[in-house]
Amino acid sequence: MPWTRDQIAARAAKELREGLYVNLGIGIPTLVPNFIPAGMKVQLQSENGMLGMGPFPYEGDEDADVINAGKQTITELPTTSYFSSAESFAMIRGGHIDLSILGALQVAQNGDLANWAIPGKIVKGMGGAMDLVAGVRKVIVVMEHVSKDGPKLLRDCGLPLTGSRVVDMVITDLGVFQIDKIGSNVMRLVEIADGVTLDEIKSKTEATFDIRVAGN
Amino acid sequence: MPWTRDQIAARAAKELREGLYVNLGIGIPTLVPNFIPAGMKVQLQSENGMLGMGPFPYEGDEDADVINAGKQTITELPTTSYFSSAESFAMIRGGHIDLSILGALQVAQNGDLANWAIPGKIVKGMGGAMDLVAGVRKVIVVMEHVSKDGPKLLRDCGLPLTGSRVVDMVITDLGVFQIDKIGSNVMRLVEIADGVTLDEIKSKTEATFDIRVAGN
Amino acid sequence: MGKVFENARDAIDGLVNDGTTLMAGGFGLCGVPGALIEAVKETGARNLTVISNNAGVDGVGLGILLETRQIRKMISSYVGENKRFAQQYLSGELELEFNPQGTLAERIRAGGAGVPAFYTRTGVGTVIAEGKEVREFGGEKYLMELGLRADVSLVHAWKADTEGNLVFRKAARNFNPIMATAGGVTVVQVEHLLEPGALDPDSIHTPGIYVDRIVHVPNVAKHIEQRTVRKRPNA
Amino acid sequence: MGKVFENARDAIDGLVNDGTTLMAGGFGLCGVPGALIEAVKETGARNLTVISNNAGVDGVGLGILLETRQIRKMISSYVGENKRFAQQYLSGELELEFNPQGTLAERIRAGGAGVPAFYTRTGVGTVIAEGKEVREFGGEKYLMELGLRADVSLVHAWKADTEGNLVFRKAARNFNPIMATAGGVTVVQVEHLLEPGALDPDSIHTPGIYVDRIVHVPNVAKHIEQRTVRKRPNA
Repeated sequence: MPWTRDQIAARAAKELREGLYVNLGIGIPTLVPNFIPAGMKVQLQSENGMLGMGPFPYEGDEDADVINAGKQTITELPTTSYFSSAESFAMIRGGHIDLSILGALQVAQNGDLANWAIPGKIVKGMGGAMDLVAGVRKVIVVMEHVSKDGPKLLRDCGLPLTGSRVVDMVITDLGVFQIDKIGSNVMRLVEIADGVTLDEIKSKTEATFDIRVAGN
Repeated sequence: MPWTRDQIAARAAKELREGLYVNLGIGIPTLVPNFIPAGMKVQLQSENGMLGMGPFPYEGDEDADVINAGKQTITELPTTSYFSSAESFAMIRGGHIDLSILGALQVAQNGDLANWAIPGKIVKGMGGAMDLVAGVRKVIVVMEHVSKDGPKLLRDCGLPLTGSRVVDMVITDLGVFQIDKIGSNVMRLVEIADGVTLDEIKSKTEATFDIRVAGN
Repeated sequence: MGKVFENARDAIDGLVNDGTTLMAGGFGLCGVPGALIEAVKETGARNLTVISNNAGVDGVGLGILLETRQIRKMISSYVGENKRFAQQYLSGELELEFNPQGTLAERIRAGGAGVPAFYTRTGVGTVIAEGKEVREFGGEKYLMELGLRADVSLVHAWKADTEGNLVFRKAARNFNPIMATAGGVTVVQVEHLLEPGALDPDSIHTPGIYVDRIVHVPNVAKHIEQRTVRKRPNA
Repeated sequence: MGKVFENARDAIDGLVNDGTTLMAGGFGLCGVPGALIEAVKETGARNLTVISNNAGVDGVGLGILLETRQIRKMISSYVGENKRFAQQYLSGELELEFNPQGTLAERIRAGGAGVPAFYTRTGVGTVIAEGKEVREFGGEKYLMELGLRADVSLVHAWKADTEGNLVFRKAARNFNPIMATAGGVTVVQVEHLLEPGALDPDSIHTPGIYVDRIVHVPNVAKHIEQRTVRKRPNA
């Protein structure tokens, strides 16, 4: 059975380690903090200028000056610091964020990512997405394996790119793929969701991929 | 009679205006604050990361963490702010400092300045001098008109440059010169110290200069 | 003679004309200089170029200058929340230059710091690279991006002293301090106006040298775009 | 598991070897990470490259690594106050690269910010321009300068929490915050070590993300190079 959004987020959370600094995109990535193992300390960065993001505030405690990059009201933690947008992206561009988990429209087998411009819709802008994928040390995409338009794991992205050769790992409802950004132009399937068949993945994936599933 | 060091500093102080942000070099420039007209507010920047420099501390009040760019103990003012070296030179390079008053070994008639490397002595480094002359809006040199080696106002500087076409005005013990950094390659003598003759200035100046002294 | 002005209209007076380039601080509706934007509206100046991460929402923030059609061009990273924006853009009235958010921030920081150009990995291999110099350092490709300045910067701060030293509050800092450095004239609206000496000199975010005009706006309206909350546990 | 180490020796352990490139904060003797420099001396590592605005004075700050001849190359803006430095430089033992102070600061800031190169007016037409690209922007000439990083950055801070959030004191800030961003590993000696939550999140100069190791040095020796005073008026 394909993974649910929560299961995808839980699988992404397995990539977290004690002490990592992490930036989360909107959508499925915002579910990841629910699955951080108890006792593991992970600091969340918000690119509008905050390190150490806390959960949503209690009703009535909202502070208009404490928002995340999705413009949602959030809270401080004892570890929180604030800084300017220039300092925030110096942190991102300078390779200080360990991990970015974000959604995608398309991912190509060489790590190309498209996630900012939707065909047929007015373009709203890339926000900080291009900076994040270019600057963060490891980029994990979490997404549905296919869209209503078909496969999203492709040989080449047809949509405008967010970044070229930037994705390290893709977690979909069907399984987990690793990408060698600088080496081979082939993805590697390393995990299959329970009850999903390899044939189903093959039929729903345009990208070329090796198979190296543990136990296979 | 040639101006004393105090008189040179007093003449330089006449270039100050209410609200200016000023960086002062070591030597004669450090005397300039003694001649700021009463009631005029001028903010002094120190390139090691302080805006709003106060006077030397009272004996016993020295704070090793409150020093100026000459490594001298100084004091805070109510307007003081501190910042990093990068921010300090962003301020300087970005043209936010209105005026720099500094000493020189040589000044050429096109505004070239040499003030960091002394021939025959070991080179200690340029510190922030190159950044200051390249970034500050107006640069005034205060110095003795001649050294023991001869004229200091030259057609071309023989010593290693601090900056090319950077000096706007030179105040010496004999008079005041204006320099058109981007236009003509000729200085303009605009003021003569009381009792100094034009002939004396001519004999002690290698640079070509026009004369436009008020009252002449 | 001082930097403090009576009201936002006076603080803007003489600065904004047809064709002026403005920077406006804020991220979403957080830390937006709303009173100064209102004053810009009152000038009636047209054909403005506005550099701001976002474009407000309908009727709030820069949204009010879109309503009056005073903006000819926006330089932004994300303009999602504004219907009027979409209409004017599609009709060709409004020009739009997208910058990646970090590139926009660094261009502004560079503009204020006297750096005319710098290189960044952001945008290599994307539409953002079109027409830009690509250069390799250490075997990796980078784009050259130019410093960005404006005629006038509009800034929202939390606390200021009369010298113009500024402190921002929490995530309302965002683009405000860098824009303060990159305006030919920088105008600040501030929630709390204090005498010199009231701010800790170690905790000043923007030194007064960057600030030309200050107006005290004590009861500023703060808007929330996405009110997200959790239930308070029962006591 | 945490960032806090027992003493300076432990905090440096395993980081400094022959040929390591270090950054050391400080301006003159102000804000210098003296305890960490002592620990570097104890490693006995040689052929170090040290990036620091100054080189200390004889027997203080980086002066102690010159005494032991552990430094092969300095990248600095001003090294005036050190006799041993002069001797080793003249004898050819010590290599020296002068950078204008603002260029040095911006190179370090760029190194930490992922900017491989930038342009500056500083040094155009001087010896600093030799071998560097000169390029015109808006009719003015600029030099291209490269971002600068180090294997290890040594930083002195006033206050830290155990997460590594740092606050610097007065003019002891200087190069410390930018060097904290540009080290592969950043080690901080701090006068006051606090629990998370003790620092105002609006007043943190260096977010903890930049800090890898912290050592509490409560009674740090502070030196004054030029003790200048005025007479106290009679009461």
